[in-house]
Amino acid sequence: MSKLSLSVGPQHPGSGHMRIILTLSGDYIIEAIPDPGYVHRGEEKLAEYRNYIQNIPHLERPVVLDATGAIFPYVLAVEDLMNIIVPERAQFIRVIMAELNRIISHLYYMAIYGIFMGHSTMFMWPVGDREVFIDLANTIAGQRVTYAFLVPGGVRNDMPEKVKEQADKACNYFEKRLIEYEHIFMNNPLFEKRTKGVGILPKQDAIRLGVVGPTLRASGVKSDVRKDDTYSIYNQLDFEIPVSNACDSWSRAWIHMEEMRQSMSIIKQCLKRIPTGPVKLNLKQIKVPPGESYSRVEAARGSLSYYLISDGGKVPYRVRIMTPSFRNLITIPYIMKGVMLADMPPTYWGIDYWPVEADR
Amino acid sequence: MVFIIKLLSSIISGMNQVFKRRMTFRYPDQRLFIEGDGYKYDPKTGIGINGYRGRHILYLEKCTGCSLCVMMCQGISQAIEMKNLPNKQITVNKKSMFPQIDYSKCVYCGFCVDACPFEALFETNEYELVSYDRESLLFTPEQLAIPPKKRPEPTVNLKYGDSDVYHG
Amino acid sequence: MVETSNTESTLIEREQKLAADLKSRFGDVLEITIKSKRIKIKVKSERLLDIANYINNELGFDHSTSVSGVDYPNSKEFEVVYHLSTYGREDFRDIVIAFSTRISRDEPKTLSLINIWPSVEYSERETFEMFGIIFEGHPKLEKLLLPEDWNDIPPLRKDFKPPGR
Amino acid sequence: MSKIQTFSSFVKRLIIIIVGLLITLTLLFSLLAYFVPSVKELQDILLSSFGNPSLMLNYLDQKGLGLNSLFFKVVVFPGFTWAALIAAEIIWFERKFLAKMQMRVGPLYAGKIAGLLQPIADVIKLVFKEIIAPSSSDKWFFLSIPIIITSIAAALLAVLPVSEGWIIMRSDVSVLIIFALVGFVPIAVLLGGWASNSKYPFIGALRGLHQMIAFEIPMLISTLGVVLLTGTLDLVNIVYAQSNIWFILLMPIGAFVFFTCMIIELERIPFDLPEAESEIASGYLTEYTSMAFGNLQLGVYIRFYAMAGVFTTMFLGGWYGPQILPNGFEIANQVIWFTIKTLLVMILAIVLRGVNPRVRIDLLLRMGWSSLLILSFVNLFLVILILQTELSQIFGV
Repeated sequence: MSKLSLSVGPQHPGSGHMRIILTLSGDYIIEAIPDPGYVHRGEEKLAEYRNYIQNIPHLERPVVLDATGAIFPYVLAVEDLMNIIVPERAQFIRVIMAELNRIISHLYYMAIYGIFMGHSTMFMWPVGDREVFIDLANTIAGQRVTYAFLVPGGVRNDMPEKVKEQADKACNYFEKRLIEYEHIFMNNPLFEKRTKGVGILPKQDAIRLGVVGPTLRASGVKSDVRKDDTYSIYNQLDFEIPVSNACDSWSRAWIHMEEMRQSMSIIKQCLKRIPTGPVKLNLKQIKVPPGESYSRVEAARGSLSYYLISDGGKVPYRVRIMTPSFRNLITIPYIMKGVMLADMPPTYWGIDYWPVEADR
Repeated sequence: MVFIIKLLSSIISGMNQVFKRRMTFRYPDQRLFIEGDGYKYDPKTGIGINGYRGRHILYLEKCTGCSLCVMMCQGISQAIEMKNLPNKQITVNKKSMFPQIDYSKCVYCGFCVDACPFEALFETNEYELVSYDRESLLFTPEQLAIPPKKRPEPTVNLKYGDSDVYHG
Repeated sequence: MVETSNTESTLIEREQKLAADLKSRFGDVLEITIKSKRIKIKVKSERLLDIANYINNELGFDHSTSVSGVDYPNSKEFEVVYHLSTYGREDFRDIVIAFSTRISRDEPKTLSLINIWPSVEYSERETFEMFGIIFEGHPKLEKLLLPEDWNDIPPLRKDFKPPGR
Repeated sequence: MSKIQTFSSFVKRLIIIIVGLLITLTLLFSLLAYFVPSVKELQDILLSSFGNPSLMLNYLDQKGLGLNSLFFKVVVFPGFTWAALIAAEIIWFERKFLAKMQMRVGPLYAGKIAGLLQPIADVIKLVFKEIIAPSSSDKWFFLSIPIIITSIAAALLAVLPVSEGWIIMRSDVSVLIIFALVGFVPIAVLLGGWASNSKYPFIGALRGLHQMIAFEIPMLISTLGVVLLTGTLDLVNIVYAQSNIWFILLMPIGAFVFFTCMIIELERIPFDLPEAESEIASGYLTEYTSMAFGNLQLGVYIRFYAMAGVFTTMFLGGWYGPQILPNGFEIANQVIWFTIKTLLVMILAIVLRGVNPRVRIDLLLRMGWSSLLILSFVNLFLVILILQTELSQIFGV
């Protein structure tokens, strides 16, 4: 069978801003080599020229869909170095914002998953419902997407009272919507036929390759940084980690749906148990003593970690950002083998890969 | 047979949506209502006051020209510079230097508001800053001092029906 | 010597046990600092491979989260830090080992640990192009993120000044 | 030419051109009328028919272009204009209906009520765009494809019995004519893909070929069921045979197979592999621009109307339906019923588009060659069963 080399370029409706070099025999992909780097901005180098506050809007940029998830580990690392304890109410608000961001990012995931399958309704519904949660985040943090809301020492402003009942209305509405999603997307016979058994990542490979996030949990490994390496107040909240042993594209989408339900129950718990009190320590100056710290957080796409080295100066000495998309990038050659060309976009998007976040 | 049942259930759920209200609203005719009057910062307690982070508002009488906001924005997007307004004689501001903000660069992070110790710079909930060229996005201090005009009717915001969401 | 940070001394018996176990086996070549849920191991580069094998097989740290290069121009050294974590061992899931070696800045060469932890493939390539550290044994050590025609010095080194600074 | 600054100067320029054109035309017309007698006669009738239009009508009858002349049937009523109008409004309805299903508004500003004139706005926009044929493509073939595909779609209308009287060409092999025309489309698609000489359209054309060839056989066998039952190949007789029972009640499986094959034939969303945007950048349509693309789209939607019409004539009893208009208007009643049923079939296809993702090529072919084929044979046996036993007398077939 003659081999056809096809480069699914940075400008292709089926892939993000990165290129995958496919060698096809007929319609089947034999080999896929990812070629990232088209949106590399040198975040780590630029972070060495900004002080600890100026870095916050800067480091949120790559993970644009999940801004709280991006900045949470940075803030934890700085607080770990400064040895300060953040007030209780700020911890709760941070968790609420992180879970809201998870739902927003998962909805975007479902939308693009749908349009890559040619299912225009599956694009429109999640994007429409995403507005509900973006509006909620807007009332809390004052911004719609990149909040710059978490700072070392707490959160920037308090949560207005009306968020409680607005969140309840949003969650009740969205629970009903998830059932509709299941009917029209997940249990749609054609959707199942196209995604079940496609893009298999067996469990040993998932562990060996250090995969993170829903892709890992879809391959049967029950690991979530919120439960394993608990940070902030996640140990006081009870929620389950959805796991599926099917290791295929369908289960990755299913995990995202389940996680949205868990996030909503977390938000409800936090809103019930949030204490009163200050939301930020009054740090006149951010003085970070020399040292290094490694902190990681379960962002929407997986475990996002920061390795922060400070030499006591105003600017960090070295910031190493390890994003979930970069760690999932290694699965592309494995899951693309034997997949048909038509299934390349859903399989590629199944591992929730965001090129901007991977290139930093 | 299961194929047909599942197909029917997804058709029904699709058809249900047809009888619900639309989520989108017609922007130029209807505008999104954002309550409150923007993000403020209280330097004494060091905590911000909740609000939408839109176009800034500058209280010229409180501004001392200390350019702390310029230094903060230097590392973020270099959107603020100081501008001399000779005709403005303010007691606290001898050199009468006031910040001007270039909205083609500003990322609305609001850290300049946190950096201002004199509560001279806050943010309003004005988000309609569309222009045909970059130069007109450079807001001089006088422009920043003018509070934004009230958003024209009809304003809509997100409302929850029993099983649908609409902008009413 | 085993240096423990004083604040949470009670919480870190597991880390101390691990450190003691490592100390007993490879006493001379490594230095360990411990924090709650974080262990930093500085290793001399000759015994790099068998310590890595030991950590991977016996201690069960089966994948690496990231490989970072750090540039110390005043002491003329690069530091290559491997962060290791585990999915297999339930009890050690929250511990992250920072496994680092120091190599000289003039001819930066170190052994690639890709056969022990395959998940380091792209991180090592990125550290190679950002610092110029050559990982011997890496099957495909080429540029990953930088454009092909990048002929300047590796950008993440301290002596590379981004334009406008 | 001075650069057109704003929209108003564009409109000013447009008006100048139109007025200039009108003046020259009237001058030319009156000049011609002075010399050529027949044009003079037309001019007199034109002027006098402002009073009563009937003058103009019987002048046209004289000329053989009247209401029930072949010209009128082909061009206006059951022919091209009627189908183009329905196709245009179906495009509008599809966009509006899918928008409502997807929580959004859809076309709104073209035309006063809810964007009704959106298709016309699209056509005007497309007319002003420039037709670009890729340099490496075979120009003549490339530009002839849209015309071929639209003419096939329009040819399908010839045998479609809109009502008892209103049929352009009543032949006793009209079913064969339909399938001959439908069989020609994949070749045009392949030509289109091949002529544009670039990788993605070629893959799209190949897929189109696979898809259409694979699904003509189940479609033929399910129509064979209808033909066996009625014993004729003439669509009008098929409709007459359904006077007391519609065939969809007799052979639901045949109807289901025909409907599925129809959607696959028309490359509608669950099966629109030849122009799958997210994989191969809209397949063989990629290289077409402006009016070539417009023509292609018009052809696709006219074919959609024609195939839905064929489905209604064969399974939903053509123009039969209860008498809703006063008994003076039988023909109008029949036309209304035929159009309502066709529109219902099209709406069902549009709903399927809103609800399903795209199918992969191997699933499609496996479904086609195995399940649909078997179902069509089962349907055939059922029909033979009905024919042999005395069931056929009961249904009066």
